[in-house]
Amino acid sequence: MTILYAFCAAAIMGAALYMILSRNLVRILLGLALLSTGVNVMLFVAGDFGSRQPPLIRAGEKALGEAADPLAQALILTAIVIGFALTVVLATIVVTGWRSSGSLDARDLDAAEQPDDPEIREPHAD
Amino acid sequence: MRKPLALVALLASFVADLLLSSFAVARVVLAPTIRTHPAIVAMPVEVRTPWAVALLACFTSLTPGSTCLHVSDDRKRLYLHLLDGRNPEASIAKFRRVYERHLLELER
Amino acid sequence: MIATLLMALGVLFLLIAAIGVIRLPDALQRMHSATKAGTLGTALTVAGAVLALRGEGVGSGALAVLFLLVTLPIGAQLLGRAAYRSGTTLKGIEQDALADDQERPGTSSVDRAGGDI
Amino acid sequence: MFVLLLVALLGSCIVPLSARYVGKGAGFIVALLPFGLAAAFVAYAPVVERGWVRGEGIAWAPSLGLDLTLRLDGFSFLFCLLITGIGGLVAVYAGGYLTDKPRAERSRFFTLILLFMTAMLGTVLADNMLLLIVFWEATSILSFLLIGFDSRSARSRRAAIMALQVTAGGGLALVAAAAMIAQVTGNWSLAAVAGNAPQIVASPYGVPIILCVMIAAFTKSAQFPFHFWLPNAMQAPTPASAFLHSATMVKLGIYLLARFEPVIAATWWGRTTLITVACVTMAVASVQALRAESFKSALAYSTMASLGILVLLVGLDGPAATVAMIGFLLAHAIYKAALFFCAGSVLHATGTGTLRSLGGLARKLPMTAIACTGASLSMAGIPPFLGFISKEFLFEAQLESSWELIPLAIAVLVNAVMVGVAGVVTLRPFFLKPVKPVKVEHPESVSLFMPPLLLALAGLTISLDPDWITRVAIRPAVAAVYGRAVPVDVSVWHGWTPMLGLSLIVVAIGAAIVRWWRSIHAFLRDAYLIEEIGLERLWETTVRGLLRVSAAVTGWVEHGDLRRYVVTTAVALVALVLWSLAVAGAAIRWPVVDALRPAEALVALIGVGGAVAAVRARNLLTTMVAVGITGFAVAITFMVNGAPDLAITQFTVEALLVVLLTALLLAVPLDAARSRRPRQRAGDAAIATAFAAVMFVAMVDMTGAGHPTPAADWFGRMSYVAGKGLNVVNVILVDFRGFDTLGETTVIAVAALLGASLLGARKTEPQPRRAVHYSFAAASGPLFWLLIVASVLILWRGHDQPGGGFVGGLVAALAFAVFALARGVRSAETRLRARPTTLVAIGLLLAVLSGLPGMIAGGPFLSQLWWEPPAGVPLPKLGTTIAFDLGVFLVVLGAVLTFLFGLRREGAR
Amino acid sequence: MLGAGVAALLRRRAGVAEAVSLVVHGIVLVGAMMLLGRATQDGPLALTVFGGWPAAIGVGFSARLPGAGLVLVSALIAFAGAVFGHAAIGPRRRRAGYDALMLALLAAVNGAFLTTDLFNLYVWFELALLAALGLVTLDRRQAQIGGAIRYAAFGMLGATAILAGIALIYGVTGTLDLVTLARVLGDEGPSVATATAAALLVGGLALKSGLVPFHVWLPSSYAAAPLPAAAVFAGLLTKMGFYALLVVVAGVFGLGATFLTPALRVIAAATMLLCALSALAQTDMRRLIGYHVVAQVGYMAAGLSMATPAGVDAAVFYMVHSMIVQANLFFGLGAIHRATGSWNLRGTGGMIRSNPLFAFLFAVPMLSLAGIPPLSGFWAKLLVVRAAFAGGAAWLAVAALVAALLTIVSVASLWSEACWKSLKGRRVRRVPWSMLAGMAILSGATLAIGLLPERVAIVAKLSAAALARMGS
Amino acid sequence: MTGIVDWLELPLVAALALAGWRMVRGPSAADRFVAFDMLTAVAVGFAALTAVSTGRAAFLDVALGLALVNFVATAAFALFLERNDGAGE
Ligand code: NA
Ligand code: NA
Repeated sequence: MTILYAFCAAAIMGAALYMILSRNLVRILLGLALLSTGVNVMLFVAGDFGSRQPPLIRAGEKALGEAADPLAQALILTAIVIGFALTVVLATIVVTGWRSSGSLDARDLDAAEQPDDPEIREPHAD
Repeated sequence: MRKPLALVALLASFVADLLLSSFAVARVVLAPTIRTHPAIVAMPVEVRTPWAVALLACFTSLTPGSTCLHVSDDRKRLYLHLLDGRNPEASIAKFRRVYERHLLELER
Repeated sequence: MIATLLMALGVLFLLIAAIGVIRLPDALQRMHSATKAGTLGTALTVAGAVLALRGEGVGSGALAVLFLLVTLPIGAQLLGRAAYRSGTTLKGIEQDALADDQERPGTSSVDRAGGDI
Repeated sequence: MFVLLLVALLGSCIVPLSARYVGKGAGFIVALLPFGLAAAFVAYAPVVERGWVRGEGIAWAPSLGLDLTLRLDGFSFLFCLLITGIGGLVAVYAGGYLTDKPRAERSRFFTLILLFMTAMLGTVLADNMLLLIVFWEATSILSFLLIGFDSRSARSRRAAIMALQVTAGGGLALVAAAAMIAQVTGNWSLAAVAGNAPQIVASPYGVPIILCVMIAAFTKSAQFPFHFWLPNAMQAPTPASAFLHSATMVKLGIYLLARFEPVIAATWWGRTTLITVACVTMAVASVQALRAESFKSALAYSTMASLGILVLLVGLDGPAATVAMIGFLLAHAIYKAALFFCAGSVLHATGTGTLRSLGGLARKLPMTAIACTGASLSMAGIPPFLGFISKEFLFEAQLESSWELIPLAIAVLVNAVMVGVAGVVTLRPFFLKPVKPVKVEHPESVSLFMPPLLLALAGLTISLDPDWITRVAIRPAVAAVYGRAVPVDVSVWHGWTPMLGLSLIVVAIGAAIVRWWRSIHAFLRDAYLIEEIGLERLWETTVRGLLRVSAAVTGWVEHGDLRRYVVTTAVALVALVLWSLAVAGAAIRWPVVDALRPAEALVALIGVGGAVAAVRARNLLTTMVAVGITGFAVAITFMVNGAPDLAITQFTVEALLVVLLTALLLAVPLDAARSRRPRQRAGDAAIATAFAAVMFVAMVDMTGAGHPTPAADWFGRMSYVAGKGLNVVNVILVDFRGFDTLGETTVIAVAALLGASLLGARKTEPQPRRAVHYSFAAASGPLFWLLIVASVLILWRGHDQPGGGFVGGLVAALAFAVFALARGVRSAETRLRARPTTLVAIGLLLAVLSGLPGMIAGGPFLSQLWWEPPAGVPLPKLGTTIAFDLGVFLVVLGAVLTFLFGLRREGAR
Repeated sequence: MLGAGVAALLRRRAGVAEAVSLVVHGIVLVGAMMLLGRATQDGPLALTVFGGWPAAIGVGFSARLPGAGLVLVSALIAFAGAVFGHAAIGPRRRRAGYDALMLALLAAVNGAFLTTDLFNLYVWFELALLAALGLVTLDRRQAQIGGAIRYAAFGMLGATAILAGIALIYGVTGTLDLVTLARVLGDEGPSVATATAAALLVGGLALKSGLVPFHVWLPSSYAAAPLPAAAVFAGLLTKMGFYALLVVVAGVFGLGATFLTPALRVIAAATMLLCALSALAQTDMRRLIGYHVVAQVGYMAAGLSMATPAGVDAAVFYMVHSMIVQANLFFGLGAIHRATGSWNLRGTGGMIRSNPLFAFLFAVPMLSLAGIPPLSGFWAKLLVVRAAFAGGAAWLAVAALVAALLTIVSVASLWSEACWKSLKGRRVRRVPWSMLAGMAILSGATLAIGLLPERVAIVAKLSAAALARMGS
Repeated sequence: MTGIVDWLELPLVAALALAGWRMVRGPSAADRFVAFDMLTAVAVGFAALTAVSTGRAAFLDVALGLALVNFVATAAFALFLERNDGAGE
């Protein structure tokens, strides 16, 4: 099972990378979401999952018996939530960009590349 | 005393319908060739309170071969999608008999 | 034993529902399969599990089933109208009482959200 | 000495302020500082005279190898006298020269000049090479600032930049040389260089060190091929030119070469290189000096030639060469500074510096004319001026050294040109008739004619009574450079020697040049080829080319195509991994193959299938759905492997992503036409495959290494005992690693802030709203409360059962999502009553504050406290973790709602 | 340590008022001074594990070097930024959450500098990414949105690489505590998993710190952010990445693990040369300095890539120098923009006549950037060059010096265009005092380091020793 | 018990695969969302089976959570299809 899961994590990350290499911003966004899923699986593989028991101490007992790796789970939980936050933020930025430029093409981010025109005075940083 | 009874009856017929509808779907699905006769029909509604209309819509959605697609804006008609629309009048009559009666009693 | 039976039945219904989702010809018909057989299958499986656990987790299980019973029909209605209005192809429809609905685009002109995508 | 430097430094900052308040006399006041320093240095004369070397060391930054070691020997002493003496005169002169300038500008000029003087003093006094570099670079920078002093003029700016490019490059060469020397000898002392010469030359760094020193010296002293900056540097105000670009700074290169002579001489090619470079420089400079149109540039080129002579003298072997070098250094500094002063006075008086249009100024500027004549006679080497003596030394050194005739011939010719230039610059402006009358706007003043006059006089007096200067300056300097005492006989009349003969030849040729200057000048000016092949143009072309290359490279690297950036990054990442794997050279460890559980395997493969489908989908909606399948499959995988918390979180996140991303998809076109060409897609697929393969191999090896879980085991043991919780994951999150969670919560809070700022500002116009499904609208109320209750339960039970603040917050957000979907965003907002961002702020504050009670109780931040009810009381145990989790709950809720409301509004536009 | 705790608490206040922000920055500054005092006196053992759990189990902050020193520097920069921002940041931006974002950014940076836990480090990187994104998009201009998309995409890519590396390391060792990791990983030779993890971490952190070829996304992001934020980006963000690189390479994997060295050297040389070259042709001042920011990271990487204590020492010194100088340079650009209304060199000029004090304050970081002695940049470059010679990589030293020459050329033309050239047809305005004060703080620091480099040099030496000790 | 449950998982996986297939194939958006609903049901079933095979009721909590959240996703899908949204009343 471990090797299979490792394969899955790698395959998901590879697929995600392929999507990120696209030029459509939404595809890139979805690719990044997929990538973070892949990494989460990788973290899961990194944890010890010899047991299918959840890391919940049974009522009346003091310590955890045989169970899955709780630390890896805690890390993944954090990573899931952070990945979610980033995905949503990126989605927001993509929408804002779409509203202001009307393009989803990654090549059109060029606006940021052009040096500003000295003749046009920008509004002051006030 | 009538209201609780109506409620129980309503739920009972609902559970029964759920079972029936599941078997009906299973039959259609597992048949060697899929043969369906879908139709969209309108069903007049007598219950007036908003929650009763909503419940009626829900129940019709869980019974065999029908799903409520739309409630008309004046809440006087339900539009149902029937998996077997060869005899729509019979289906509508059944809904009115099984559900709306109990709902009308609950409404009082 | 009863628990196992219930679970087996539930799983069977879920499988049938899934087969329906594959085999039935259009979205609205598939929905019938998913909501009805799916709800029943789920409820049976959860009930079996609660039994198998000797009542442990009955609260969660009952709540889950209740919630499914409440939400699945509503979900079906929402999806149904949405499917209809998004102009999905309806195979072999025999009667359409909603045909004068303004929201549904002609099935030939494919809406960018619906249609065959 | 250290004190003197400090005085100089402070004085440079303070004294020039006087120029803001004093008018004409400011120069005299400012000059007090250099003159005072000169007097102080003269006090050291007895020490130096006896050949003693005075060193002072103060530790500055020992870890860097930097200490304030100063060292005063004869050579340094000579430089100090020149720097302070001429510095004083420059100050006086500048006082008169800059009368027209605003006071602030004048004050700035004085500051720069005095700072420059300090830097010069530091350079020649420093023994520590780092210290020397500090001052050396300071002279470059100050020179840059002085050349560009008239910063409104584009020519000044260009000249300043060019000078800086060349000299700073040389400075870096010096840095490299010093670092290499320290590497070889472990020592930063300049004095130790001579002693370590064999060691340095023998080391692998030997050749680079010498080359770097030469580059540093040649750039500073304007030797071929780095000479071109010097003539342009004449854009500086004349006092600065006189001080920096003729009398002192440009001689630093000579200073450096002289200090390194033992090392250079230890190679077979060192001296040859010096002499070759010097000869080429002299030849180029002579031609250019005759071509020069303006007073100042003629002087500049003659300075270049003189520097060539000095380099030649360093290169020649034998004591006579050293004597000649010292003598020429002194003589040149004196007469050239005087000549620059005169050139400046002419420029100042007439506003023009072109030699051809000047004439007849002797009557209008009589004192200047006298000074110019004196200095020119010295430059031309006419007895009894000092220049004559130094020229005799030069020829003696030539004849005594072991070199062939070519350098001698060139030296004779160059000296002849110098005679010619001296004649021209004196006769033409002052004594010949002008082509058309020259108007004098500023008559000469005391501060303008006194400095050159004094210098001219000095040239005469030194040669007539050379005793003192020979004793205190020349002889010790020679001894310091040559390494042992050398008898020096400074006198005008040496008898009938071959040198005298050479001098006569030189004067004769020089006279001819003066006579036929006009035609020679015209001829050379026509030879435009000289300009064409000029290195100045080459340098500028190089710099321009560099700019073009830079623009091209930048355009090539920063093309603005996000895809290619990602390609670059991904390829680099994979390459980096492969490279380090190759270097590490470890073999893969295979894990023990465990049983394949078919159902779980299928689930996992469905996850992969979703990813593949996402790749293949052409429609954004399909892509999103496929990504969702992967998420779903992964959640189930988590669940069946004993991770209910992960599963529930992953499911919830997937559901929320659907809610939020459909809002995004509402706004954008769904059709994602292929954006890549087939070949690009193939390349991308290769990159992605390589990446996946690398990750797979690493993971296989990782699992092959086994799963030691020391920390996780500890958590399992301690969770209930110390953390009072049954759900180990939750205890880790809120307690053991609560700090992570706090950071994560802050991440979410910041995301909310960002979302509020991006989405909040735009107000949407009300749109006619179509009714949502009737039953949904009707059911939304009960559903809302159901979800709220569930979320609170999940929050509350989280410490012992799956759940917790995160999931709870997400579920609560879903409750509002139901409301927003069913009845519109506005009614959901109304129901919330508070702004989502307020929730975020309160939650964050709560989470942080929950860490405080433990701190007040004496533990570190985030120590959790528990209150357990007495036995038998049916109350739940309460801990600060609950406050913490509640904070997390509120932050998550607020953040998700911020995006939910904003994105759904945005999607609806 | 208590000071840091209080500071950490206050930092997170989502207060929007400038006054709050200023006070917090002041408190953090004082706290950071105390912290550095503790770090240098008590040795690197001052440790607080949050929650009171045993070390190596919970997540802690450790006042070890070089982190504690860098916290002081970052606090100084942030304080100067707050002072500078008095005039540069108007009420509209403050309402949009400028102060809260800056505080979050500072918290992230300091958290990264102090943490004892690898995963915690990752969390801080994500926080910094989001806060920076917030600052980039503060004005919602189209160019900013484009920059933000790029910034976010690359930030997430880098974070993913880092997280993947962390996963591998956790899988092999089962721990995340940096000191424990250093001990465990130092004992055994590199395996496929740890070598991959190291490369992924280095790649991800190189992306964060902008090393070639992972830098492509970076220079334009400086053009997008509001000015004091750009200064903080330049001063803190890339250095945060490099700090983590330092800890990972020199601390966790240890200088004995040389499998990364060849690649790092190539990366360092490419970064120095390519970015110094790229800066030459820029006319947008922010991009110009942006390229220099990246080039400077190349110098630090050059020091680190020597895999010697002297190299690490050089890298730490360079970091301290470069953080201050680059933040200050961006302040200077902001002041020039305020006075002339242009970000483009063609539209600037006349600063030396209209604002002589500014010209002086600006000259300090410029000269320091160019490595002119006796300013901090000279000592930093010298240490790198020396370490390169001593480490037997003379070619790297040559690359460093060539890049230094390119830097000098570029800085000279910047000075000439912005300060010397006269601005035709436009009046150059006065730079507000608060901007000058902000610059003065940092220029003073640069001068102090330049004239009294010994203190920083000792801190750098101790840092190298502390990193080397991590694994023993 | 566990053995039987393990066998029961297989048809469930088959159902999951079928639903996933429909989800990816479409052809219409509505089909995908129907499949998504199906997926939810299957996942709840999985949770129940896992609870049995591990003997831990905690997984029923997961089932509850799933039921709760997926309805909202379905609703969002439906509204997406109708292109009707909560902007302004
Ligand atoms: Na010699
Ligand atoms: Na000879």
